[in-house]
Amino acid sequence: MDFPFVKEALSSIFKKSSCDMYPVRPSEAAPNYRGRIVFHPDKCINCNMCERVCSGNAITHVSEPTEDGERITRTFYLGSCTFCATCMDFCGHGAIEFTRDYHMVATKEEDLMVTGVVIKKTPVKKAPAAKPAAPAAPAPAAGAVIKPRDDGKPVQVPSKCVYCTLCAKKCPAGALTVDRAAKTWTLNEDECVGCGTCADACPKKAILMPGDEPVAVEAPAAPAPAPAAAPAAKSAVVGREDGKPVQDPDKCVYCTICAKKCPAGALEVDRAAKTWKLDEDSCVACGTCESVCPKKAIVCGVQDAPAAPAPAPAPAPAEAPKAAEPEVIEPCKPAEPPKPRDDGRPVQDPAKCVYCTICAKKCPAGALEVDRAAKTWKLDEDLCIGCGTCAGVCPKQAILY
Amino acid sequence: MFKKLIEESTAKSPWLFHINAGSCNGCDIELVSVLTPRYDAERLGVKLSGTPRHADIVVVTGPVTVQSLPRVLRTIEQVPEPRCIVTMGSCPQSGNVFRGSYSIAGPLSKYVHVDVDVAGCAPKPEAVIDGLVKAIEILREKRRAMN
Amino acid sequence: MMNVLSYQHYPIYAIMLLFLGAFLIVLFGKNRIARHCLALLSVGGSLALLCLLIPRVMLGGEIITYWLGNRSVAGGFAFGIALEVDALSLFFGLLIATAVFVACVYSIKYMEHDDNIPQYYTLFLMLAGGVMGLVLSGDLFNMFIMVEILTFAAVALTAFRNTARGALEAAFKYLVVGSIGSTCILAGTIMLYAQAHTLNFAQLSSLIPGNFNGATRVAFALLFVGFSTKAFLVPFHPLAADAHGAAPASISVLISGVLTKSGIYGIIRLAYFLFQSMDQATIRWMLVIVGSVSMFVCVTMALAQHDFKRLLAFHSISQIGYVLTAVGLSSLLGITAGLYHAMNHTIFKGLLFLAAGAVMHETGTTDLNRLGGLSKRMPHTTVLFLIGAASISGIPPFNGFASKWMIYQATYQAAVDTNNIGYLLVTIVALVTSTLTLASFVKVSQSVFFGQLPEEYKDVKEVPFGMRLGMGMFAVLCILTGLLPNLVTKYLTAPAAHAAQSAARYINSALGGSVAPAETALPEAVGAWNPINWLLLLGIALLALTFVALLGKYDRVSENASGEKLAPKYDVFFSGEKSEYSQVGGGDLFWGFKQNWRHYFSFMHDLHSGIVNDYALWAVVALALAIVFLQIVL
Amino acid sequence: MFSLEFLQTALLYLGYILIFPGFLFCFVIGLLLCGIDRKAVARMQKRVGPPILQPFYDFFKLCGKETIVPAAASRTTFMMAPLLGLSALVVIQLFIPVFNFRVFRNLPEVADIIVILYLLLIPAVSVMMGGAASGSPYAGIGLSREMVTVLAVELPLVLVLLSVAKTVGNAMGTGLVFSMSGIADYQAAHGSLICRASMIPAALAMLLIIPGETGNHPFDAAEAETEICEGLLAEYSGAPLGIFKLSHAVKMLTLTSLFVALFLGGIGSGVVRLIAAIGLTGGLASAIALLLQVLIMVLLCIVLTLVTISFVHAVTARLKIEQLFKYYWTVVTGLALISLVLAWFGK
Repeated sequence: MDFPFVKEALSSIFKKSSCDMYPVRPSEAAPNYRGRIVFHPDKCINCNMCERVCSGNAITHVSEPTEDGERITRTFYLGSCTFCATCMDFCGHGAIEFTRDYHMVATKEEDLMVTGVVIKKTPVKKAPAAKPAAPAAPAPAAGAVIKPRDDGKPVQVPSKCVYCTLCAKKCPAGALTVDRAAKTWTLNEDECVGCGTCADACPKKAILMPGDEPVAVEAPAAPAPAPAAAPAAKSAVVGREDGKPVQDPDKCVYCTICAKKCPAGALEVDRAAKTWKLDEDSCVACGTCESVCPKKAIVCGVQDAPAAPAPAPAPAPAEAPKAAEPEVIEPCKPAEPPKPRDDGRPVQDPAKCVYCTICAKKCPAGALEVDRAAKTWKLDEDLCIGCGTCAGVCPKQAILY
Repeated sequence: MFKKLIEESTAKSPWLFHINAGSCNGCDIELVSVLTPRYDAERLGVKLSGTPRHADIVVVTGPVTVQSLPRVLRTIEQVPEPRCIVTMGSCPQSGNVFRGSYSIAGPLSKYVHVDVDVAGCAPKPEAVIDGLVKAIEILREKRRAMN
Repeated sequence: MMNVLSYQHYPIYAIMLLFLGAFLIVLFGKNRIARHCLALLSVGGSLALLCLLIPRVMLGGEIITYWLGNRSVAGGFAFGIALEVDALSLFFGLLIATAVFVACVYSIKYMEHDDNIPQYYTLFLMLAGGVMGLVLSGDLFNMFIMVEILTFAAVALTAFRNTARGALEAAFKYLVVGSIGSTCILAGTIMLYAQAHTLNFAQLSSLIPGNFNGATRVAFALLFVGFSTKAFLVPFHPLAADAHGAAPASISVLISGVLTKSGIYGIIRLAYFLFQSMDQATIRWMLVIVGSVSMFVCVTMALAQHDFKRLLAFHSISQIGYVLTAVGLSSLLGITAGLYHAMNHTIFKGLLFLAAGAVMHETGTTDLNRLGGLSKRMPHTTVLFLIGAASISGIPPFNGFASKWMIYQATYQAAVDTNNIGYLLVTIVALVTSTLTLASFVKVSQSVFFGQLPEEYKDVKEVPFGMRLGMGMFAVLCILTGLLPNLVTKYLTAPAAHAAQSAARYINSALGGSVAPAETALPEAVGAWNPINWLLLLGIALLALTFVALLGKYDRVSENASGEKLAPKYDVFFSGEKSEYSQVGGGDLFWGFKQNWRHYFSFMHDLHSGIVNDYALWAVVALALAIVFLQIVL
Repeated sequence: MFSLEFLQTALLYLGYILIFPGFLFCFVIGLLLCGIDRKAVARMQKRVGPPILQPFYDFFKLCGKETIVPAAASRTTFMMAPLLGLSALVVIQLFIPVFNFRVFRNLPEVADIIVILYLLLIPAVSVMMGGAASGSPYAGIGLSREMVTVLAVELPLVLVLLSVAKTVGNAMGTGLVFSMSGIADYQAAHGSLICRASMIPAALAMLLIIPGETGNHPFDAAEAETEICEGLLAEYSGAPLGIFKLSHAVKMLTLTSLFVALFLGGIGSGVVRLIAAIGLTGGLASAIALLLQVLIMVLLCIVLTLVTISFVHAVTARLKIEQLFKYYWTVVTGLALISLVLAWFGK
């Protein structure tokens, strides 16, 4: 028999115990420990990004209108927090802070709530004045100067704008509508929260926020190169038959955003080495890379050159940016949007679906079968557990759930 | 005097019973580490018991899955009075990242009165000790109320 | 001429009452009341008559010699048929009468639902009369006759419930091996008669010792094997298991408590009187070894059983092993202890068999794997069983402990006195066997009375009062004989032990010599055991503790009030699951022990084939061994 | 009958039962031993450990808890079993002499070592019956293991006791001595038994028996709390559980003091001689002697607890039940057997 601990046990009697004596002697958490959340309402711009990225739904807000604006109470429920700090990472203004305080013991649920009140003032006087200014903006007199507004809302500089729609995509409040074809840039004054995300996102610095330098309007001909530039840019690369992306090395700045957003992880971009690689096997040809690329350096699918003028006569509906997809163009199908089923199982919207197969790949029950070539989308009713994963992963929101 | 003695003793000898209601095991590991030499909760009289009948404090970890719910409730019911229920980690308090899943029945407070919540994912052993100290206070109050 | 009511007639009356009852029941047994009255009258009368003899025989040391037809000794030769009652005979007689009486009380309710009840009582009384005749007889051939009567009555009773599985098979096995035993006794008797030309026991005892020749040695071997068969000693133990398993419980009481005693009685008479060979170390060793082997082998066999009654049957032989071991020591303390244990065995094993019968009566099975949790439905039976279990396991202060304690003292004393380390081994085996017995009965309590109640026995009821009365009698005796070992030793066992050691008085009493006054010295044990004082201490301690426990109102006992709908709080903890039926018990409870002894157990399992040919072969081999052994050593 | 003398004796014995070797003494010293054990184990594991008085807190706490009687349990057995077990232990404590102090000095002795051997079964049987009566399947498994543990420990314990009886008997010339008083008297006159070479293996075996008999680590397969939910005690709560815990603590005291009485009995007379040497006489001297003897015995019990229970606990892991059985029936029995053979042939 072997007793390996005899010496250990005997010598331990005469040694100091290795106990931290915690409640008696206070103990500090390690550096970078993520403990109790501190919320700085003064820094918060109420963009709700934190709420959207929170995996545990721990962040909520309640807004109540006041006389001069809104009173937004933002609550962090520590009892639902995973302390992953994603919200902190996403908060552009450092309004969320993780401290090293780990004493999160409560007898009531309220003790675990971290709240802060953000008061957003509606610019009462200037708002009516700004309204007429907005429609005026698209047609400024030559030589006029476009100045940033003083109510904190963005202003477009048409001479710089390429109508890439990125600002509209990034806008957390959905206050921007940009039509690439019609070259319109519309701001919904009521929705806009004045967060400045659009200005940050704009690759052309075509949006002015308070504090920015005013920009002189160039010659009226300035917008003209834009349509010309677009076909020229498109001609640089030719889209592939199979719908997978192709890089335009001239435009690409190797920002890696396409690689980050690729749901299939099929892209590998090295900023330093200036390389852009596509893993053909992983790619599901969903077109996400194309849509996220701030430089429009990616082309997915065959570009339908004659299609470009097609939407021009009338302002396109909301799906206009997707007009590049060949499927949408087929007008023979009546636009009958499918309705979600009430048994909790998913329904495909053939109008939106690109048959990228990602839903089938992610389905935990293996209930979906998608054939890219045949353009079929089949659901096995028996296998389906109604979890909604397919709807969540669909890059085109083509599944109703 | 006897009452006082029992009350004091109740505060000095809390025995734990640990229920894993679908936990990812993170909290379970932290709970066990509370008994290791470094934290040594036995200083407070804490002992891990094998059956709810011996327990004073019930520690629940995990988001209370649909499968585990009746078991958790039955086990808590079998703990003799005075007893104290501690939820450990975010899961039993809200469901955490599993909230809204078809297989989660939590949070626990929907079904029983929870005395102490220890937040964290997983909480630090020190936080667990804090929670136990709090639970001991509550236990003492409950014992006093029984007199 | 003697008065008809004089005490000298009592022994023959005691025997005749039983036989008379047997025949009268055949005539009048159709009527239920008449049947029961007759049965109780005959066994009660027999018991009363023997009790009346206690003052004279036990205390006065008198030996009653009764010549049938008044044909007594003529010319130094005993021609007539004699009954000779010394303290030893009376001791066994009392034992038998008591057991038969209680079994009879129990039978009234127990056998209610059987067919052919008059026949049952007839056989029952025949069996009782046979054993009674055997122990009171002073004539070797009469002993054989009685052996035949009791063997055939026992065989018939074993097969009484012939619809039960295995009853006929058990009876057949018993018939075959029992006949071998009876034949051995007959052959031994004949050989002795050929040598000594007499059948009177006293006369044989005066002629044979010292005149050994080949024939007498063979006779010794034959008689020893014959009586061993009656006592079911190893290697005849498998029979007992089968017989007990099949027979009604009241008959098991008789087979275990009475019939085996007749075997022990026969062996004592054989070794102490007929051959007076106990001064030889080898003969002592023979008895001790056979006893110890029976003791140990049967207790391990019992551990492997999963049938309540078979388990009890093996324990029965194990306890008989104790008796034989103690008797084989040939010291006063040893014989006293052995007889004391024989008495206790009758009492507690009777109680246990009756409890098994009660379980059988209510549930219809004795399979440990199927029973459980009966204590909630049969609380009285449970308490009575626990008393019996504590007694047989030797838990103080019950009677099993008192006699076992004396046996340990006796064996250890023998080891020291003879300076033979072998006796020490016997002490150790005895102590370990006792613990194994405890283990076995813990198993039974868990498997039958505690644990969880199976669904099918939810509606079981307590047994009728008549059956509880029978068990209660035994239980009271268990406690009394456990608490008063000094009185029991003084009035019952010590006189019997002295009688066993004084063959000369026995011979002289029959053949008309001068009878020396009986010895009255009590055996001296080295240790100390004072159950009354101990119980007093325990009682005070228990009372004090209960008082302290109830002192504060802190003892908040909460129970399930409604009882019908099970609140989860009062459910058994089942790791959080809804508690369901999961009885831990049955045959393989102590696998931690069995695991280490697995080779032994598998060997035993292979050995006990259940084929009667094998058992008959064992009997022949045992006989051959005994003959060879005795030829060499005697 | 109710003379003054009788009353005096009765009161004296009540005092014995309730105070000195009885309840109060058992309660205090037993729980103290338990507390010291827990503290020592903690220290050996480099922990701080609970306060020494922790078992007292545990006991009083349990007294104040609700006692739940499961619906499947047999109530009377369930509630009476702990009381019976503890009472039996207290009574055993009366039979174990504290050096020269003996409860039954002037009265016929009530029990000898064989009786003590059997009385030690009663607590085990009571906890088994209590557990069985609770109707829990965990208790069923616990019962199986507890019984096998008892079986395992019984054989070496028998051998140890027999070898002591034989050694003392040889020396006294009476062949054998079973009486506890006899053994104590012999040691008071001739020095402790452990000084004899033949008794050393037996003493060692006894040391190994102590943790097995008390059911302490690593021989606690019957109560494995992580494995079978405390086994026999699975359904016990409140005061009955407290009494079982107390019984466990008292059992430590009983076995360690039994060891002291069997093997170290000679120390008591040394104390008496020491006091005589100082020159004290009379009632005061005997009082001081008694006090000192009790103190020394308690100290020895503590040391024995540390060595046999705490140390063994700290350095071993729990044995499986069949390993436990094998260990006791080979190693420990072997040691005891050596002693018995030496005692037999040693003269």
